[in-house]
Amino acid sequence: MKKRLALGMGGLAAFAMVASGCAGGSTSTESSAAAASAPAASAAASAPAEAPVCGGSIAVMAPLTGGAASIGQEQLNFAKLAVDDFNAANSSTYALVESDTQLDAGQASTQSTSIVSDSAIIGVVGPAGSQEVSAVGPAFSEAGLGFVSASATNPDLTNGDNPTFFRVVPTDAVQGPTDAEFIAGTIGAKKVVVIEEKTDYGTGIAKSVADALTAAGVANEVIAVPEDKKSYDDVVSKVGDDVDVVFVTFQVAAKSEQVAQSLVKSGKKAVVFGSDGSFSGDFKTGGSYVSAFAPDIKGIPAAADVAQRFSDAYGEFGTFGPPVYVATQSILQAAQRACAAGASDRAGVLAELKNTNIAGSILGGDIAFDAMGDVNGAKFYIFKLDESGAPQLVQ
Amino acid sequence: MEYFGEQLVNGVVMGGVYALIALGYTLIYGVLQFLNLAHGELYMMGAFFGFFTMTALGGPSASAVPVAVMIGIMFIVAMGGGALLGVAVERFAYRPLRNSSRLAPLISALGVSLFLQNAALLLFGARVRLYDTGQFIDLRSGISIGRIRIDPTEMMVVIGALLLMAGLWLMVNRTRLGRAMRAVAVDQDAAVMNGIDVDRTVVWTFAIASGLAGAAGVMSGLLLYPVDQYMGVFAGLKGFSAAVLGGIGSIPGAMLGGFLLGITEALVTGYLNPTYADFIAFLILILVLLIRPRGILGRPAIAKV
Amino acid sequence: MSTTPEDSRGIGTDEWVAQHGERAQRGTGLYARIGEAWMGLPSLVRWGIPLLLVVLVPFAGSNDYILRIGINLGLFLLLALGLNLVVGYSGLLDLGFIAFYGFGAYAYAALASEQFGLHLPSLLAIVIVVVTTAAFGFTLGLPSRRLTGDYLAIATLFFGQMFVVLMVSSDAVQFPWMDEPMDLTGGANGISNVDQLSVLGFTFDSNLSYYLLLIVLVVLATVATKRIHFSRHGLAWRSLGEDSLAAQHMTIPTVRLKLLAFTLGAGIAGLAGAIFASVQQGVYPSTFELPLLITIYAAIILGGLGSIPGVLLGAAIMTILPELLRFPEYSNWLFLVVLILGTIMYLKSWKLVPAVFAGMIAIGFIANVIFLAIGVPYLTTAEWAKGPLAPVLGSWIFMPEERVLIGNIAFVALVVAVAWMSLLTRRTTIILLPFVLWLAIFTWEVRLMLEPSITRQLLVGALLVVLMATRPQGIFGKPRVEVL
Amino acid sequence: MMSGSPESESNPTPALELIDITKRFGGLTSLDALSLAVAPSEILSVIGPNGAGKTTFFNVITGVYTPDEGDVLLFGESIRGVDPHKVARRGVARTFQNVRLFQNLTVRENITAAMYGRTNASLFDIVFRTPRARREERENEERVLDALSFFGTRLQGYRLDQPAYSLSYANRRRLEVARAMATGASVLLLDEPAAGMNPKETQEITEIIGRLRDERSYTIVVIEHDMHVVEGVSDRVIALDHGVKIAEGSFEDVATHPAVIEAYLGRGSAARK
Repeated sequence: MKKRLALGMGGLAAFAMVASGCAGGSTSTESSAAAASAPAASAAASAPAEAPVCGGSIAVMAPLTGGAASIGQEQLNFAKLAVDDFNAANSSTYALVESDTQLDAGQASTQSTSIVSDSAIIGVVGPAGSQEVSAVGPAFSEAGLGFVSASATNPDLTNGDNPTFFRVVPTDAVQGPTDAEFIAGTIGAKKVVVIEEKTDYGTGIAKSVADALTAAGVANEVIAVPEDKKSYDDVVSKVGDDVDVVFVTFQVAAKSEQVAQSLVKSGKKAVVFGSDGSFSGDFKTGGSYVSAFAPDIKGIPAAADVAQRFSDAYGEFGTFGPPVYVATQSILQAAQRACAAGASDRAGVLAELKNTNIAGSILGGDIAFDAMGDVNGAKFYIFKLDESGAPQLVQ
Repeated sequence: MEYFGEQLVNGVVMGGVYALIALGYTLIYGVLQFLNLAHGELYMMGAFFGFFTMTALGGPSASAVPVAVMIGIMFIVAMGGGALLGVAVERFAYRPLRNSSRLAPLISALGVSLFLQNAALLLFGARVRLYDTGQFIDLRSGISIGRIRIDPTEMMVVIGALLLMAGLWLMVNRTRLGRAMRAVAVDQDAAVMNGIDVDRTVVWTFAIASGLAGAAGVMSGLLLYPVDQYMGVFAGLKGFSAAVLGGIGSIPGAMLGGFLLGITEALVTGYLNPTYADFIAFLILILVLLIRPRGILGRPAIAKV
Repeated sequence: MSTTPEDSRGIGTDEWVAQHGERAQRGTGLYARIGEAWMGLPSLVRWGIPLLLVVLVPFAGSNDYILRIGINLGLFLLLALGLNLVVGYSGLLDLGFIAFYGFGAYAYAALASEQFGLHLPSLLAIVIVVVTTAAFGFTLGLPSRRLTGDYLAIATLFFGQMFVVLMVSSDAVQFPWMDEPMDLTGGANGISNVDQLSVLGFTFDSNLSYYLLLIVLVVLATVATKRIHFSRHGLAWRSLGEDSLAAQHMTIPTVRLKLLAFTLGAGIAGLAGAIFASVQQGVYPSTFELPLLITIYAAIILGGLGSIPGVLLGAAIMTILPELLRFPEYSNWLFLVVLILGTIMYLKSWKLVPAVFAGMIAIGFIANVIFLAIGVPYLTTAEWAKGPLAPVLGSWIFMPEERVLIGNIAFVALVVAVAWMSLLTRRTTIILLPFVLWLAIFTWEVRLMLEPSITRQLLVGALLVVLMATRPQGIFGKPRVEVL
Repeated sequence: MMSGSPESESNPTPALELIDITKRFGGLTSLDALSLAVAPSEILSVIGPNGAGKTTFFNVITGVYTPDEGDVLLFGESIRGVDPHKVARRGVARTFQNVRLFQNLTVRENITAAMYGRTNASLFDIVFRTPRARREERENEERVLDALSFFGTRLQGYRLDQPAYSLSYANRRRLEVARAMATGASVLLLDEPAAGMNPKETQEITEIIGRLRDERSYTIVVIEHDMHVVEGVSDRVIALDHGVKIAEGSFEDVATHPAVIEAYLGRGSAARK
């Protein structure tokens, strides 16, 4: 009896091992979803001359679950697409490693040590939030690991504290004045209400817009709302009849739509002006404005193909995804150049990241970083939504 | 004064949604003395069920059936789906724990929440969905008194919440099932001895409470538009607060608590600062609990020495 | 005085009944025998072996990640031990506990960063933090004089929520005596560049130093808790948790002890918070929200409320498991092992086990043939499977081209099947088992593998439910009786 | 071995004295101007039909309720409105009608917990195991065994480390008495100590109550429905009805008092008429 027991146990353990081994194998071929194929990476790192195929792991730090999952999943999918495209074009073997932070700096900080400890990882896309960037900064700079965020816009992040940090999107210091100037000039608003969502994204942009409006002599009032607020009717009731523009700083475009609908419903004349977080198909009330750090990517020839393939594979997307495609590209290209130069370790990739030059990116222009890690020639575009909700470039 | 009226209406409407969620908490607590912390997730699921029903019927703009029928079907599907899910959760996560310590079902409920949120994420994708009520209901119609406007969805929420509460009250106080529920609430063992099938009663309690959560999900979708996987967390907290404020276990209490909470929030938002709305709402709750430890309409506990 | 109690003892039925619980607990089989052998060791050895292993971790080929998990675990253990005083002993359901952790972290950050330009010496800062957090805990404990049970839980939960709201929104507080609004907490951006601990000239600037510091603190806290457990205070706390009215009549000042529990628990949480702020060199409001509270409660309840080894084990599970599940290769393992072990434990028969698994394997091949026959488009083995078993695996698991859609259907079917199975008799369940097992593995490969992050959360959720259902008293918890 | 009636003893200060105690709940008067005195080492039994106010009487003494009027004196000092734990420290311990043990604590722990008021080790002493803490620990251990020795071997040996919920009903009642003794009190209030016991156990608890007075000089107030117990232990009996003392005296006097018979049976027979 005991013998049978032992045999049975042994057999099952063997089955479990084999099955999980195979299953494990099955993931690593999925270049997108899968874990890094570490041996390949280290082989590429140690002997680039014999191994013409370049590869390595790139970590994606994003809120893949939790309240901001809609942002994180979109970002992850764009990163997957970028890696697939790049591998197909260069017959390389780059792979993604998912790192779910739930937009929590504490988790991001722990995950940064995990990423640093995985020597196969040569670059990081993300993290998404500004406070997360502050939290992971020390670990990544100590490890000399380059990280490129596609959505952290707090201007303070590129003050020199985080020497390995780059971002492909302009900061709040660019967006705020651009939007304020348009509101004051082109729209000619006399009175503005700024709805500041209490997140690191919303707080930064609201402050920068409010300051710029004040400087331009436009009367403005900031109303701060918590991130988990569900109904905006009570906030809209606070908006006076003489207010021309309601500037909103939500991360989720649907909330801007809520505010816009509520304004329409209560018959107020104010129009909604959304910051770049609102640039998505969900925000579609005609007559509203929205700013974005890129011309609508569906209208850019270089991007139309990417946008189409993304939609086919993953459905609709908003504003936080496309920059991740570019951020991932910047790391991939840096890694590829480093690999060609025979230095495809972290230091090599970091050095090459500084030389990033993506001509004709899907965001419309060329992407290159300045000495502090900010994107060069950052510029904001402003759209007006037509009656069908489609954005029309107005500046 | 008009501004006050406007904010009052905002508060009452949001209060209706809270009240509906609170009813579910209160019903389950009343019968089982147990906080079903996964209730918010059933509300979220209800909102999704309603959304997908709407899409299946041709979407917000090109519905295959008249709008009223479409909304009716949405409610039926969401309530039915919510009820089934609630029953499954009870069977699976709570029934094995019915006689164990009070903390065990709490953790189980948190496990259920986590599972349902992420199942929704897996199945429906992460994208926020919009009900787009404006496409099929003219939000500018409805009643207006001076500057105060009440649009059709707002009327529907408040009237619907009141009707459901009245129905629930009648059910608990006037039907056989209601009697069974009250018996189980007082003493499960004694209920068994009097020929009441406790399991069946509990299943019905969960079905009804979860059906209400489903209805609340559709209502909040129609009223607020966006629907996502995590909407249940905060809504659940609010509904639960409302139930406690009114006196958990009391049906009119849940209603009163919901409206009070909604009005408090709207008034704090309107006259002070929206960021402090939750802070002040919670402060009021704690004060109410300190003065009336069982909520406004809750019966005081009988301490037997 | 003719009948002494000894004489009236009667037959030993009373004794038999009384021993029943002990016998039932003792259990049989390999697991129980190992347990007994372990408990037979001297306590110094029992506690010493794990401690030695833990101390050796950093010197045995470890890395910063493992150390960081160790640090998180250490902080968690401190929190769990603190919370155990309040919930496990005194039975006070304090759902605002995380606020103390957050308060400690923010207080330390305020005292040792550029936020207010203060850079107090670490020891001084920590003393201030612990004392103020303890005072805060005392204040929060005051309602416990009036509120009990669920109502206390609710009131404290609201306190916890208020704390987060306050931290997020206090970045522009207008004091009447100041011209400009003042930034107290950094708002949503939190406070970064917090000073690291520095005691007697030694600066804690590496994960290793914090790891060792936390080992020391956790050992101290564990020893203290163990001593308190059987002491007059421990007993008084535990009796008021059992029946606070009876405790009062037994000379126990319940109000004072409740407040003491709140105060001490908060002080410990404050200390943990300060260390956390220093490890992370920053504090951010999003850390102190509901998920952390849930995890801590799951830890102390999972292990067994009021049991010290239980608290330690529960915290370890809740810290390490979710991290392990981040790696697809580990979660793969875990999934299969749990599935197989679970099946074996359910079947409890060595005849049925091979039959069920053989059935499962057969169903896979049959399903494959059926899918092929009805012409569902599929991915070739080369596209997804690797390793020596790839050809076999490829014909056992059908990988449809529409992985997401078919995987979603399989997921729903799996959940429905498991729920439905729980309603059936054992016999029917066993007949259905091979099919459900195959469906589980199919769903895993086809759909869940695509979304490791979501799968991780799904598994944690499912695991909490399953663990509570199979062992409601927790892993090391003794069966308890509750008086309502 | 009955001791003399309290009046014959020359102790001027009663152990426990109630002066005109009135306690109302809303419109209901639970105790109505109740006065009584218990001499040291006396056993007083309180009888009366359900709802007569017996348990309220205990609750007023132990500080659960503050009386609306009147005063409670313990050895001449007022304990009116004093918190229950302080009353217990000053020497009044009780048992409960529906046994309220610390169910998940062991027998030993149940008793040790009740010694909280007699010990002084601070948390500091405990955590650092100072000599004081060790000494107290040893003393506690002795006291536990001492209190339990009163009940023979029933609660000793392996039972010491069993949780209270696993004990038989009679043993739980015994443990509750032992726990009350462990507080160091000199006055014990026993609320239906024989409820739910079989005749043999009832006999035994009757003897134990007698021994508590004789061997340890406890002053004891017993609420009891079982007339065998009342007859067996009481030095004096009082009967309550609707919060009013309707009879007082020896067991025979009270048992045959017309008002008492009416309180127990009268209304019943009147209703039958």
